[in-house]
Amino acid sequence: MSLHGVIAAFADPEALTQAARAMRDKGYRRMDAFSPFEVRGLAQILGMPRTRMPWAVLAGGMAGGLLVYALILYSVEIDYPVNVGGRPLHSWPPFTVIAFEAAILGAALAGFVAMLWANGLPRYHHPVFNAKTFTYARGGKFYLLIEAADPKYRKGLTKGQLTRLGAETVEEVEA
Amino acid sequence: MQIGEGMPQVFSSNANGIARFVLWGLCFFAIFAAIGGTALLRSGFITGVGRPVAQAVPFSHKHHVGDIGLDCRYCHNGVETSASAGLPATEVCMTCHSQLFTGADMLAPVRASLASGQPLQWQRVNSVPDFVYFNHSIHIAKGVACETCHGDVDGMPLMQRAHSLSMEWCLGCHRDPGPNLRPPRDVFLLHWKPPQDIDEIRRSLISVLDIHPETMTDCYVCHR
Amino acid sequence: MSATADRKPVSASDLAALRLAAVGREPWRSLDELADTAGFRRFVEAEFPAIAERLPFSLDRRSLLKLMGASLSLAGLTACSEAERIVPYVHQPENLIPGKPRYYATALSSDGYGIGAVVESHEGRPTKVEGNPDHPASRGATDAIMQAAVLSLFDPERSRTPLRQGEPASYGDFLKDMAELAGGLAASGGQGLALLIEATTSPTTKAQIGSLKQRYPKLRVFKHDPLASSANEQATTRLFGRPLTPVYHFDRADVIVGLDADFLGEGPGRLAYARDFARRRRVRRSADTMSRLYVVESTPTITGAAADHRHAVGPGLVQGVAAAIKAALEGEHDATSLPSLGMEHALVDDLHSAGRNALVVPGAHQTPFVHAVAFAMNARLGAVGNTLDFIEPTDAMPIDGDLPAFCQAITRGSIDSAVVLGCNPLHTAPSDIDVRKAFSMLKLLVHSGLYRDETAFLAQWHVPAAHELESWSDIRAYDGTASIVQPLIQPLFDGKSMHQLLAALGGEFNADMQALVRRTWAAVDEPAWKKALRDGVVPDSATTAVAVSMPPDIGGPTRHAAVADRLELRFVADPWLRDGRHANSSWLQELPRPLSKLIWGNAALISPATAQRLKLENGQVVNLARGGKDLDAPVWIMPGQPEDTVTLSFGFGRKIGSVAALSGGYDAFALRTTDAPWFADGLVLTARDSSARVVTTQHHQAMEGRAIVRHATLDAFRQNPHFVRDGVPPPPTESLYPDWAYDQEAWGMSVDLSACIGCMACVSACQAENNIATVGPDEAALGHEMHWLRIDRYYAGPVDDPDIFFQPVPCMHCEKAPCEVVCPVNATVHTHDGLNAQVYNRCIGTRYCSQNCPYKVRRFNFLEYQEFDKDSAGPQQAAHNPDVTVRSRGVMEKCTYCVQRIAEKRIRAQIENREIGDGEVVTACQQACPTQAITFGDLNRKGSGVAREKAAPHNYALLEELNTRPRTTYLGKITNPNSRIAGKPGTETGGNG
Amino acid sequence: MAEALGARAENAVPRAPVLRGHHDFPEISGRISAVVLQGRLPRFFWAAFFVCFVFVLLFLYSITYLISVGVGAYGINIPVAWGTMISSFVWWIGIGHAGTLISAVLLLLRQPWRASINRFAEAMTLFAVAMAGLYPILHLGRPWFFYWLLPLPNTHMHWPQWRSPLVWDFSAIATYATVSLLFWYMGLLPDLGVLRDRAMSRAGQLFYGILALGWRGSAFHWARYRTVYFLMAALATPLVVSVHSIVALDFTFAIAPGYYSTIFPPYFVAGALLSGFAMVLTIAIPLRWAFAVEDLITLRHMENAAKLMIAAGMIVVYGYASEAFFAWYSGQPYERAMMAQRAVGPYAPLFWVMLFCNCIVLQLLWLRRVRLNMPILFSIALIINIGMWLERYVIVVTGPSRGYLPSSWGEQSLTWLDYGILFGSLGTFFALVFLFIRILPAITIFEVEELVEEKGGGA
Repeated sequence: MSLHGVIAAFADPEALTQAARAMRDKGYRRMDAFSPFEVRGLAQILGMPRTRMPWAVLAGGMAGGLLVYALILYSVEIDYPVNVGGRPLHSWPPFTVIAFEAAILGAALAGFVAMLWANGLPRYHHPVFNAKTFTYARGGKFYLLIEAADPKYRKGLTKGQLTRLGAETVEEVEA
Repeated sequence: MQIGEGMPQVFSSNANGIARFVLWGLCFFAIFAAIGGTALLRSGFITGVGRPVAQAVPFSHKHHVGDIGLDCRYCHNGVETSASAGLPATEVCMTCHSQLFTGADMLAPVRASLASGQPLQWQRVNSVPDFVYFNHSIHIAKGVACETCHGDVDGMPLMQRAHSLSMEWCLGCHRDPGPNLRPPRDVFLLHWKPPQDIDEIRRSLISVLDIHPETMTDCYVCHR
Repeated sequence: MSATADRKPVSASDLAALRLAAVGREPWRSLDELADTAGFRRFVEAEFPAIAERLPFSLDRRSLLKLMGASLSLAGLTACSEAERIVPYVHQPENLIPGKPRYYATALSSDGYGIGAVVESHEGRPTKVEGNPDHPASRGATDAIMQAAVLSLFDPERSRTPLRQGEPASYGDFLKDMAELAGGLAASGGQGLALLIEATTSPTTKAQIGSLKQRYPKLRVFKHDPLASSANEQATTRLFGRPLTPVYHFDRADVIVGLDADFLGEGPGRLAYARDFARRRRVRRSADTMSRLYVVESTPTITGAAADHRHAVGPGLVQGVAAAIKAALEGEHDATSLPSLGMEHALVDDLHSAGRNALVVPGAHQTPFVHAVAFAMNARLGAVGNTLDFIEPTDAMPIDGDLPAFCQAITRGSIDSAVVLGCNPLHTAPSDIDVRKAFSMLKLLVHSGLYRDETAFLAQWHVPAAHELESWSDIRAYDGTASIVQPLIQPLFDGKSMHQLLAALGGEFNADMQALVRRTWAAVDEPAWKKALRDGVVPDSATTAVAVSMPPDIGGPTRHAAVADRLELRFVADPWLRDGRHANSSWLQELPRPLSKLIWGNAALISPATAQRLKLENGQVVNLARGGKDLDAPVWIMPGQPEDTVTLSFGFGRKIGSVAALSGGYDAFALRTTDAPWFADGLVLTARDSSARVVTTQHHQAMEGRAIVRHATLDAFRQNPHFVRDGVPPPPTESLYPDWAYDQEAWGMSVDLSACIGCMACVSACQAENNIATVGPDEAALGHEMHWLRIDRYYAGPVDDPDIFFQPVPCMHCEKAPCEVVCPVNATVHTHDGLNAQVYNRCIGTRYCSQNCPYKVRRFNFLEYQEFDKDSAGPQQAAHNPDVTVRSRGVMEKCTYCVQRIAEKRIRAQIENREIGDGEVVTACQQACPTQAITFGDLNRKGSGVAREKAAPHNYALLEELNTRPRTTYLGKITNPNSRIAGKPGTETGGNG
Repeated sequence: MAEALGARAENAVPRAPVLRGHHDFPEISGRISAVVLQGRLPRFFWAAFFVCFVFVLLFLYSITYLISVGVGAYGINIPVAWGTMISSFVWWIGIGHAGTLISAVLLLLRQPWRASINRFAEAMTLFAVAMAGLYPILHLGRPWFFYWLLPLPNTHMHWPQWRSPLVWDFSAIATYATVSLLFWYMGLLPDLGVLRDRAMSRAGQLFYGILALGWRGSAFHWARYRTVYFLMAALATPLVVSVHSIVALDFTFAIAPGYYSTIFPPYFVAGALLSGFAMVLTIAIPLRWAFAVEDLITLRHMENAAKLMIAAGMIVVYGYASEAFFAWYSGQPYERAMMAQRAVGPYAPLFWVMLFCNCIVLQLLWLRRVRLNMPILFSIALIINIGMWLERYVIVVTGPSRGYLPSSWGEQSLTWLDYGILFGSLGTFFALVFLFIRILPAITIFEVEELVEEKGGGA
């Protein structure tokens, strides 16, 4: 029965933010925080690099649009060129309409998938759920988790530091 | 601790693995289904290519064409003049079989047909939908050989489809007829060996026979 | 069609060549060759089990099935199905190649007169009737009724078996009875026996009756033709001492006056007359001349619509008007008592200046006096012998009287057994003679007809008659030219021809149809006989004109006292159903009437003013009473109808046959009396507060000021040949899109609105050629009718005396087709030769194309209007054209320029490695058109017919400002009114809606 | 006068807050999830659902009848080959737009009041788009071939005809449906986590747990989540505009009088918002009352929706005006005649009723007391829903019925099937809404909590 880390519950976002900042100043790196809604800036404090999600979305959009436009071009120019209403084979104005829709679709799908991928979801079983005090669903509680794998992690010491930072409860989390 | 009182560890530790497996599985299944479906449409299961069709009279093109060497037109006499190549009337069969194999059991239906006047019933092998108007005479006239579409019938004990006869397949030739052309005098030959200068010949055929591929993909060429 | 016939390209203008192309070279052999007996029958039987099951009697089933085509020829009837059966012949007939149609010349009967036809046959299955270019009454044209012949041939409701007292019996039994009868009669010399025949000009019938009369001296022969009029016979007998028939030459006439004469729409010569008339109305250059037509008529007709001056008067007033014109012509000015047109003098001057090139035409149903006046005027002008000839009547039969006489004879007891051939007196008799009572007094009544009609129900013996496409016969045209009627197939339901029955009556049983006819023409040797069969006419059989001298006294008008506050009554025959004999033909029921555009029923036509006065509106039911008889009819307000005149049409109100039962309308015979067969007065109209459904295909009659039918007078055209460009937005010259190159053929069509008389033959031909479904009255009322080609009819000017315009509207085949761009599945696209192709099997039915078609020429299969699975489609699918796909439910369709004909000619041309000749491709509408208003061909070919037409100065495209670049264009309508007569369109152009 | 009333109204009613009363987080998540988990539903909930279900059955019957008989069973004909299928299609698409606008555009504009209504607005969008997506298929003559609009690797060389607005439609609607679904599901993730943890049964835990994908509210997740959520909103905004513009192009692209009008795209979008917000109110007003959540879905929401309605509505009114003006100004006899016929022709009654609903009744929303009076607001919303359906129908039929050639002028008359499918789809729509309310949290828990947090526990 190995140890995943210790989790501390705080009363409100501000407390959590301060605790997180403090622990980071103490040199802890492998931390995570949990809240019923986004606590602005918390991720940065915990040392999250600037997210690359926008690039994924952009790439998805480009891919969608270009692929579909290419498909259209192939169909009307190469595979089955046919005189439709005396219009030119390459009638770009209508084609761009469809390409635009495809771009949006590609971007949205890419964004969604990238978000799950980067967040490692779905992850149905996670150690944090083992914490008795982790009642995320109840709302109103804000948690800070220090992983046992953190080099600076010392069982008693870390728990003490969290308590001093005003944690309502501090609990060890089994892996 | 009872359900609903926190304790959010709902799933066992192998749930993650299962989830991953299911997700990847779905992706691969989708891809496989797409590729498989595309292939299936063109396979013999759908097109019936290479599947001999049972007939009331097990007529063998292998025997009559391959061994004896009958000309296609002996039986399919409309092929040069009409849209339909035509099937031989019973009396055509009997021109020979009144002398040969007169007692053969497999020919009983033929004799019966002649006697009773009830026509023979064949299962159609090379059929196209009824909204497709195929004309044999023009193909013959423009140097498209029998074997180009019907294959090596002299090797078929029972008639079978040599090609899918799908629109895709038809258009393949209608867009670029060149590779399937031969001098019209040779269209009834089987296993025809192209001469050395075949490309030259085909180029000249296109102009001599006044073939305009750009007009051969018009809808009404086949659909009216 | 034999290959030899088509080695050389055929030109439509070259009639002889076209005949060769159409009729084929191989001489006619025998019936067996055509519908080859055993083998053919069996293989079709094997091919169409479903049809076999549908037929009640095995006997009929055989005879039907023998005629169905091979599976190949029926391709297109079904959707694709796996493992179809194919069935070869047992004995393949010589010179019959499965998949190649063949053409045979024959003649179809129109009120007893012959119109030459060439019938297309697929493996012995007649599918399409075309006109015979060599036949004087056809000249290559057909009318709607001829087109429908193939449909009635395969009508499953035709009488299928002889009936004795209404019970199925065999023809053998019938012959036994006849034998007994004949025995008895031979002794009594035909005492008490009478024949009642329908209108016919058959020399064979004449001969047979002759011989019968020798055999039975006391035999009496009567004729019943509900649509005939004795006026001409009376008039000519009075004037010339013997009955003569006038034959007109409109191609020679400069000025024509019609006295209630619908010579373009009625009568055995109408197709030829229309051709001649139109020839003088074709204007291409300012130098061209035109004939002028004055029409005085008592109900709107297509002749009136074609007139330069039209004047509507009550039918009873026509003879007064005629007298007035005659008086003016003869310079009597004391004719003040006579009604005035306000234009006699201009008219008369016109007549005088035309001299022997003038022509006055009396209406067949008008009084003998009108005929006499007309003939007298022609004689005075010297027209007789030029624009008008008299010939011996071609329908002369050795007859002893008409239906009333027949009935009197019965009631007097001098007739106890009668044979009724063809006609159906119980339905078509005037209401003042009780035919039922008379007939039920008969000991023996034998009836022969296509259907088990009213008379058949009363008869002791009913024998199914052979359809004219099934029988051998002969028939004379309006000018006396004889044609041999030859069968296209063996009788489907074992029907017997009139000749066979007459022969049986004469004790000659089981006579061969062909032999009976051949006997009449024994004088003709075998080669000539074969030639006559192939050509469809017997050479030099036309009756020659006789010289006549006009007596000074032509007698006076029959008294006509107009009764105040009473209405005049005018009868007409329905243009398609005639006296009701075609009532079971869905094609004809659903074919819009030329002027009223009514379908699936008739209505009582009244003028707008009368309607206003009597506060009547369309569809309102009124009760019409006269002489103790009355009927209820829905009212239809008809612009151009004379005041206080109600027009009723025959042909409806029959419920015999499931198709006829669908139709609405009334039976006008209920008001007809012997003394007033065609018009009468003293009609009492009382409005009912109910209304009935009247189905029409056109709801708006005005052009709304849009330049749709562009028209001008001849003078205006001479001043400005480009009048079609006046007062209309100029057509756009450039397009946003680069033009596509059409470097090979570029198919196009031109329609001459001056020539179009709105006779609807083209629409019917289109329906027959393209397997167009009929939808029935309920669907049609919803606006679901399917005709690919429609004829729009517009009124302009005063509503009581409007100008009437016809405009045939097929698909325009726009080069910048709006329909194509909006189709999401490429179901309608352009071909290299500029056709706007419609691919049925690709259509998913979004109907966007129709929404986006400015001409609304697209038609949609809202429901499954015809069974396209050949195993359940039933016998009528035999009338289908195997070269055209039968469309399923949910699919859009439209005019394709008869693409199957283009493809067929194209393939033949390519096999022969040549260009398609000009006029080689003939569309169905073009081929049927009596006035050759439609020209079709290759626009890229220098000097092609269509290119010449489109080069005319008054060529314009419909809605050209939309820049759809239509391939179908129109020649503006040019009329030739007399400038001295006011109230006619002057120089204004464009659609003066 | 109206101003005076408005002024007095100002004094009478203070500006309604976004949330009323004091809230804390457990209370909110508890109340919202209770509806789903304990099935704390008003008494007549299931009765209402049953009524809707009857209409679902009608829908199914109508569709079966249609497929077996053919589209001839509609009132359509030549010349008017389009009918209620198209007008209802446009109407449903329009309704969908409000949801996307609330969730996406207001999100971008940082409008806090959206929080408590965006969830069911998005759901409404989904169901409306689902209904809309059915119509073009039911409209086809051969519905079983609808997939021919897709570029599939077939053997009969079938490609979509990319120039056709119907193909644009197809792509637009498919995209719109997918994006809306993703956006909605993303919004649901955190709340699904809540439900998972509050679920009372194992089944509930598994159901919501599987859907929640193991969401645990990690700060890192929140950061990426928020970024993508905003980006999706940014994508959805041009999408929603493009979708209805393309629907409008179905008409604008055509050459028929009454269709060929370049004002359509913008005014269709405005019309979409109008009908969309009308439908939001039609659902929200009963909902907040039935579930006693007036303190979460407050008068403020209702009033803002009403304000947006009048804004969009006035654009629509302008659209009508300019359409008529340009018909006259173009000098085209066809356009002019069509316009005249619209006002006096056979379809004139519909036209005038439409104007009454969308132009006259709309003006009431200028009055604040009307905006704050729920019964009146509700009935106005209903009237405008009807008016907007009529608008689409009038556009669809009057053009073709008065085309270029008077010989082909004609009208269509509706059959039972037209009504059957229209009301059937309405019933299906509301049935889906009911199911949604029963199964998923109709109010976004985490955003409301965020709101509470920002407002420091509400007003």
